[in-house]
Amino acid sequence: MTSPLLSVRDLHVEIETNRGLLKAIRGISMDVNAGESIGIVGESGSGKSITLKAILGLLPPNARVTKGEIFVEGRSLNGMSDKERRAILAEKIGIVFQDAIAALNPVLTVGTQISEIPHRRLGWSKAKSHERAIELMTLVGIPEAEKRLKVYPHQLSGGLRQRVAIAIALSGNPKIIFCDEPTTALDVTIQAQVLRLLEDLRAKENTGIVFVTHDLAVVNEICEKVNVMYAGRFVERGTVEQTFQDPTHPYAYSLLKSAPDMEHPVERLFSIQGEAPDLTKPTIGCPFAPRCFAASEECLATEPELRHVHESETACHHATNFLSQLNAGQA
Amino acid sequence: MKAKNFSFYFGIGLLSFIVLVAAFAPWLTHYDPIGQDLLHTLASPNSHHWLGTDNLGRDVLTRIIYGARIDLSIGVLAVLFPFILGTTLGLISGWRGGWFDAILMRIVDTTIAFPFYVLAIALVFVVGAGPKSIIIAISLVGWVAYCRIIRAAVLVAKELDYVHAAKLSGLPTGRILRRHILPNVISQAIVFSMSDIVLSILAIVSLGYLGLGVPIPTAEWGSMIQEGQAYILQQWWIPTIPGIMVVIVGFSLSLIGDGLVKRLNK
Amino acid sequence: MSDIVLSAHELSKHFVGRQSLLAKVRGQDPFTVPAVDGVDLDIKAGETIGLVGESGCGKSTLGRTLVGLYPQTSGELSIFDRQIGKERSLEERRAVQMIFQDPFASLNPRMTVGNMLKEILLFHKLATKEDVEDKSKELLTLVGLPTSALKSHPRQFSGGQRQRIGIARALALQPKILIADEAVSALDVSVQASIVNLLLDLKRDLGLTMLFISHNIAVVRQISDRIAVMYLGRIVETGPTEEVFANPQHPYTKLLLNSVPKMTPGSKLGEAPSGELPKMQAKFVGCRFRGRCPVAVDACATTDPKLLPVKGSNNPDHMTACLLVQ
Amino acid sequence: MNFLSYAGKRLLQVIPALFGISVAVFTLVHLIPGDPADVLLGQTATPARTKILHHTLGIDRPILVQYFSFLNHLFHGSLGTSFYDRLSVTSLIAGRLQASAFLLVGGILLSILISLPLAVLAASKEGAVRDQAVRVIPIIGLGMPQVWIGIELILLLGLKVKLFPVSGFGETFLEHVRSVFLPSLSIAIGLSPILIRSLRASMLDILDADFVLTARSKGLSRARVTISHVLRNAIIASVTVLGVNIAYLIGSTVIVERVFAIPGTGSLMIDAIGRRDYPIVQGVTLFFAVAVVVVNLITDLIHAALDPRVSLG
Repeated sequence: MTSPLLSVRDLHVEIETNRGLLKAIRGISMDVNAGESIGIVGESGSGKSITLKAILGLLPPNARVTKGEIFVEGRSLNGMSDKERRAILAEKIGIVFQDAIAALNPVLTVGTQISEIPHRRLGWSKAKSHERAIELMTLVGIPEAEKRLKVYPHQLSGGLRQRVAIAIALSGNPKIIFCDEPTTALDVTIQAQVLRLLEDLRAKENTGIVFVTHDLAVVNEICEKVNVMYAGRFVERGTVEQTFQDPTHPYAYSLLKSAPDMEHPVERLFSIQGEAPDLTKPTIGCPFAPRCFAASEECLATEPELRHVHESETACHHATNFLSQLNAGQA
Repeated sequence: MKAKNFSFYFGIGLLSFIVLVAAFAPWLTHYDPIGQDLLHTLASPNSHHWLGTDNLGRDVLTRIIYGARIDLSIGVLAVLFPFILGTTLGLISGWRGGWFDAILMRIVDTTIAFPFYVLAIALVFVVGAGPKSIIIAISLVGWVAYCRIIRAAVLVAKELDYVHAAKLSGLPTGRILRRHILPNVISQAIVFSMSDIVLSILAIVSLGYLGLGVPIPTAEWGSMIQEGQAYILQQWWIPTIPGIMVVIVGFSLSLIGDGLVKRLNK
Repeated sequence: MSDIVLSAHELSKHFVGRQSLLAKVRGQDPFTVPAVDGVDLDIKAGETIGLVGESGCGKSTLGRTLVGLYPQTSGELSIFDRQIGKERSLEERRAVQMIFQDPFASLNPRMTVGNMLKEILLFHKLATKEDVEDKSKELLTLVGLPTSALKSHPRQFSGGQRQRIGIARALALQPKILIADEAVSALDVSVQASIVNLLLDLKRDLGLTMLFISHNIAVVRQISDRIAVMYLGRIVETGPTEEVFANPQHPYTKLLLNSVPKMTPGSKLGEAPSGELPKMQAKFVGCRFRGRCPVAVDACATTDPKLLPVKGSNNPDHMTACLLVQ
Repeated sequence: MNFLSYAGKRLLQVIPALFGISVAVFTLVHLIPGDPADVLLGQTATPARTKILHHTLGIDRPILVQYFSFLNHLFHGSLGTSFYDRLSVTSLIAGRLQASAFLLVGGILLSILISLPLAVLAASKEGAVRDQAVRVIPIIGLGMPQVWIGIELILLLGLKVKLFPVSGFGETFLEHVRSVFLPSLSIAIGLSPILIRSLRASMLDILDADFVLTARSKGLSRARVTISHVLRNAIIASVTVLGVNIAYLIGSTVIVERVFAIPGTGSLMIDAIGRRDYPIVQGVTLFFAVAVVVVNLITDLIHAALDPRVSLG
């Protein structure tokens, strides 16, 4: 089994805030292979988008990776110089942010920004880079690409800007694209177009996708695997079919039941009481315990580690198939 | 955060110390600020005169203390009127818009076009020197800054949903302005007023230097710098110390201003 | 008294672009944006209508015109068949209240929750000095907040709690109809669910009439009895929720509904819709959806379809603005 | 072509401001208590002579007529004649322009040289020691009177160390530059606290922006990210900040010209004030205001040229 394209081992990230030291990520491990589509789902404050930035070394000045190791095709990045590390990561991984108008340089034309990697990093000539830019713009479905090279980001619609951002992410022909809530700011019909684009890229170019979002329906339609994140950790990991059909972690289960489903409206939505824990304070036991319907003494004492339950991995002392139990009238 | 509070209270402490010293001047120094002693002119600091004497034998320390009275009082007074006028006009023009706002903005644009000192000098020249006319001159120019800050803040605030909610609950405009808009915009004017006091003192000092300030021989930091300039080589401290006093006052007011930003926008 | 709480007939709200002095002098008519362009809507007592549409379709402008934040450009608005003009009496103001989207901008940061409620209760004489405290506590309990919240400032509450305070404020005036403008869009899934449940409880307990505006179609289906789909300033389809979701008639409604990602396991992306979100133009000729409509015919280019009952549908309420289906 | 139309449009918008300035300056001088004739004639004033002088000075005509003749003169480039040496105010100002221009340019250059690097240094790592250190400068610097800075510079760099001349303007270009250095430095020290504070804020916005993250994610070197992404946005921000503070900068030249005895337009005005020579005061005040409006217009146009978001339509 060749080593995975990207693997992250026990990643820890801390952020200095005026409320104290925030333990944003408390041990994340995951593997990503080319062509795979993995979803990272969680609510605000779960640390999902910090994870992407931490892996790529794009953390803000007040945040630091305090523990953990990243391997690219089996080679560890620890101990490498910052320059070397950036080069390797940039070759393999592209990134798309939520708000394209902020993620594109307002004073540079779209063409310049798309051809920047080919021209600046791969050393192609200006003409060849522009050639590549047009190719990429057509690939991501921007009509009349030729004419739009000289356009500035603020002159494009939300949907087109996001396509430009994807073109940029693709310009270094990476194996994987990190997407940090790329369609959250878009309208439903435009979101569908961008999701379809990402799906086609995976099919045609075998470009893997790591998709961070709070929208469970989007993960359901575009991802094969899903990691449900809570308070800086993965609490449940597995295939989308398995996790959506039969979640084994109380939080994953509650989340799935509180999200309204367009096709099956229910009498009453399940709502989780209380709020996410304040990660500037140390967590004792399972962070979800105070809000969990299945919590017990043990949960308050020790924080459960991820372990195999049926086909997925879950971090819960009482992990079981809540849904099937419910249907069987036991839970 | 400890550090943030410390600097705020340090600023308040420093300023109140200076204000107290100025207020209790007669008890602190028995010298007369304008009493000349031609026998001991330009004396260097000694046990009698801790900061020496100037070219007319007057005690420098005493003049610094009495100077604080003039500069601080004018500085604060010169900020009061613009604060009130500017805030009111800014509030109305930000809320009402229309012709009132258009006219006011033309006036503001014209006033801003004049460099502050040039307009202040011209106004003092027109109204005549002395503390009263300085306050008038600075006020005639100073209100513009407050008007722009408050107007900009009101334009933002009136689009916020809690103002919409107030409108929807049928509250009269006066009450909405008083209880919903003003409390949320006034903080920016208060913070600015801290640095505005410093700017006013700087204006007084500059006007004093140009001979348009507080008439001689009253003890005032600006005229002390101007008179002291001639003796800069030997008695360098005579023009330097009044300047340092202004810097200290400026320093304390900036600390208070920064501290207020944290408190008011919490 | 008819059971129609709020009704709009041919309602329009056009925004007039700022015009330079020069253009005014030359007599050019300013660039107008017909955000809401002739809308008919009747909301019956106790009913919740979901208003859906993409950004720029005018749903929020319609909501703000109904509530009275924007004066209408043309058309009639009436509450219980009494027409209301541009200036509304206190009585009329109280009748229509709004809940807002951004929990952090909808509460006055400088006022405690208690003072906020007391101010409007006393102003509208819905409470006296003596019982205003109790009335305020009642409102908080009604929306599921501890009565201790009276003394705190908005910054001490989470997003979900602030929305509850916003709902309490709206209910304080005992409105006939509540307009929720993207009231849960800024909240996390779990908190969103609790607010949706609260609104459903209020509907059941108080017989609350509500217009629920949102771009989130799954939430709208969860909460509404009837749906109205808006596109470029017009309602293109309306009808009972189950009916419209079961068999959408207007091409845009179909496009919208199958663009929404589904939760059911195994469901994969449908065919991607084509075309960009169109920009609002001053005037439209023919049907406004023609540009993106997969089934447009020549007639669509000339006639501007009205909202009419769907041909052959058993439910007279199910109406759509498309030639092919009327 | 459309940049020119944008410039044209902006020029048109400046006219109301200039008109407002002319009204303000005109009313300013006419508010002066007392009668200029008394000042001019002094003891020799007699009703008859005063009447004649009023007529020659034209101040016996109704106020509106005086204003339009003032405007009329203005269009013909004349700002009236000085009471004392009967020279046209315009020529007097023109004679002093060179010194003021040197001072202004020197002040701007040194302000940027001091403020920009410090602002970038502070913004590079928010909250770090170097950020705290740089932020102390405005807290202390805001309180420094322009006059005092000038005098201390004379003491430290002029007399004690004799590096630079402490007064006058010199003859040759080189002498001009040397003699203008200390005054420009004192303007720069006076202005830098304000510039540092706003430049630092703009730098922080740029460095925190997502597009810098996108650039870094492209695997570009730090230098490349700075040059092709941060720099241009930073320049646009600096031009805006400078534009806003231009009026303050031009104002401070008046004081500095006095402290360093530089024959500029500012000291022309101060001397005129001493002699209560109204036309000069009026003329110089008008000149300064117009200068501010023009410089603001220039910074606006530079900003429009650099920033594609400014619609040139």
